[in-house]
Amino acid sequence: MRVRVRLFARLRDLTGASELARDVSAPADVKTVWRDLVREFPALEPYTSSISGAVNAEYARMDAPVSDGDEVAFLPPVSGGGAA
Amino acid sequence: MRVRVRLFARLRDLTGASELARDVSAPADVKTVWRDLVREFPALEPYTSSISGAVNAEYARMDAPVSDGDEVAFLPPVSGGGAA
Amino acid sequence: MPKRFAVTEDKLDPSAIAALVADPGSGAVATFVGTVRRMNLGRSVVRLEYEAYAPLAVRVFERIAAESAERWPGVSLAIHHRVGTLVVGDASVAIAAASAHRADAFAVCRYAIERVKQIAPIWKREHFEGGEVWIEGATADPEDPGAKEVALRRACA
Amino acid sequence: MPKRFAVTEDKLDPSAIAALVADPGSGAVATFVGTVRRMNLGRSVVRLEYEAYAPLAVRVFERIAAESAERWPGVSLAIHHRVGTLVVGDASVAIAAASAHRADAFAVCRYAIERVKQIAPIWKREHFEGGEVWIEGATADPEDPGAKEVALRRACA
Repeated sequence: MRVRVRLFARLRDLTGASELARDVSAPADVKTVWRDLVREFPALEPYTSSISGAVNAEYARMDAPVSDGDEVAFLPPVSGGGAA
Repeated sequence: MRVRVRLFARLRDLTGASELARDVSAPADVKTVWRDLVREFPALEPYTSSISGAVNAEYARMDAPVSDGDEVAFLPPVSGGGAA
Repeated sequence: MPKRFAVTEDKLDPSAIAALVADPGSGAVATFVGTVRRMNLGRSVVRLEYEAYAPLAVRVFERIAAESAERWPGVSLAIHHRVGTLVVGDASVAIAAASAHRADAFAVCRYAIERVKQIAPIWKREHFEGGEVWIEGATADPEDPGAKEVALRRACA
Repeated sequence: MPKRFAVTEDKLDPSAIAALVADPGSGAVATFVGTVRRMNLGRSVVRLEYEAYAPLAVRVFERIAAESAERWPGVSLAIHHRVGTLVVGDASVAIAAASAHRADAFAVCRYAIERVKQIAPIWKREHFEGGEVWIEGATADPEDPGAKEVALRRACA
């Protein structure tokens, strides 16, 4: 099956892509997609313990199932809301 | 000596005056001015325990001295700042 | 340039008041606006008449800023209070506090509105459906440590 | 009529955001504006680039409103976050909370900014004199009870 991967902030910089289409073997969960990605981009490895995941623009646990056509997003630690 | 008395809110309604010029015998303090006023307007009496005083637009204790030409203000309990 | 502490008959402009305190060193601006509410203690409010002893009120606002600066150094504060006839939805008071950090901006803004209610020489007469009444809150005593304590507690200090 | 929860490239207008929440039943509106500060951790900030996962960010803002409504019923909330290039003094986030009573308006406003910082999928890249860096705060986990507890405590709840 095929998923759309979204990457933000430093994850985007490290991979050079904000969006990727990738094949993953079913059954897959968010963790599966991340592991495939780390294999492709080893520089992402240090983020394994600090990323959040989202499926179809909703937060999702790393063990949440992923289906064909899903948008799977990986979010580094957040820093919105102002300077102070 | 002569002082200018300022009255606000319900005190003004009860006396019908926002400003009065009154003679007080020296030496006088804020309390003296208030007592004279209560003698003239007995309806003010219930406020004796709840008013604040000011001399020349600065808060003053009831035993603060009053001099000729001073502006002596009496303030009922306050209610500024919005509804909530 | 309007003053940071004012009593005015004009409509309040919270953005303009916030602009009085914000500067390149501040990362946080907390603002409070008190407005005339339709219902008060079960009464249907038609309008409020606000009255102030204006020169003392402005000094009290300056005093509140000095008290805040002592507890929260570096926070800048503006307080504007409107007087005259206000209808439902009109702003009676607008307060802005700016700080490098949000905790201080919130604390000073909250402390200021509490102190305004405690010690500013301002009164409102409520005209409601069926009557009118002067609202009287607390006896104003700027030196009362108990009142100051209450304001600090409400500011979460 | 703008939406109560938004991510936008446009300049934020705190007054317009406050107007989204105020109604005749509210007597208190608390507003928070976060702005770009000149100095951060000793660095001289030139500009910030804000980036968001916008559809999720809007849902997170709605979630924060739902959390607030559970704890403080009847308070209405608006959250707007700007993205793109911001310079010193620009507002990055504006939050308004309206309530019948000021305590709830302050609490919800503070709770909301704390939660935005914890769980909104938004990032800033700081361009300072001499370099640039992605700022990374906490791992976003909306279900983390510890983070929620911190936000409630900071809201003085």
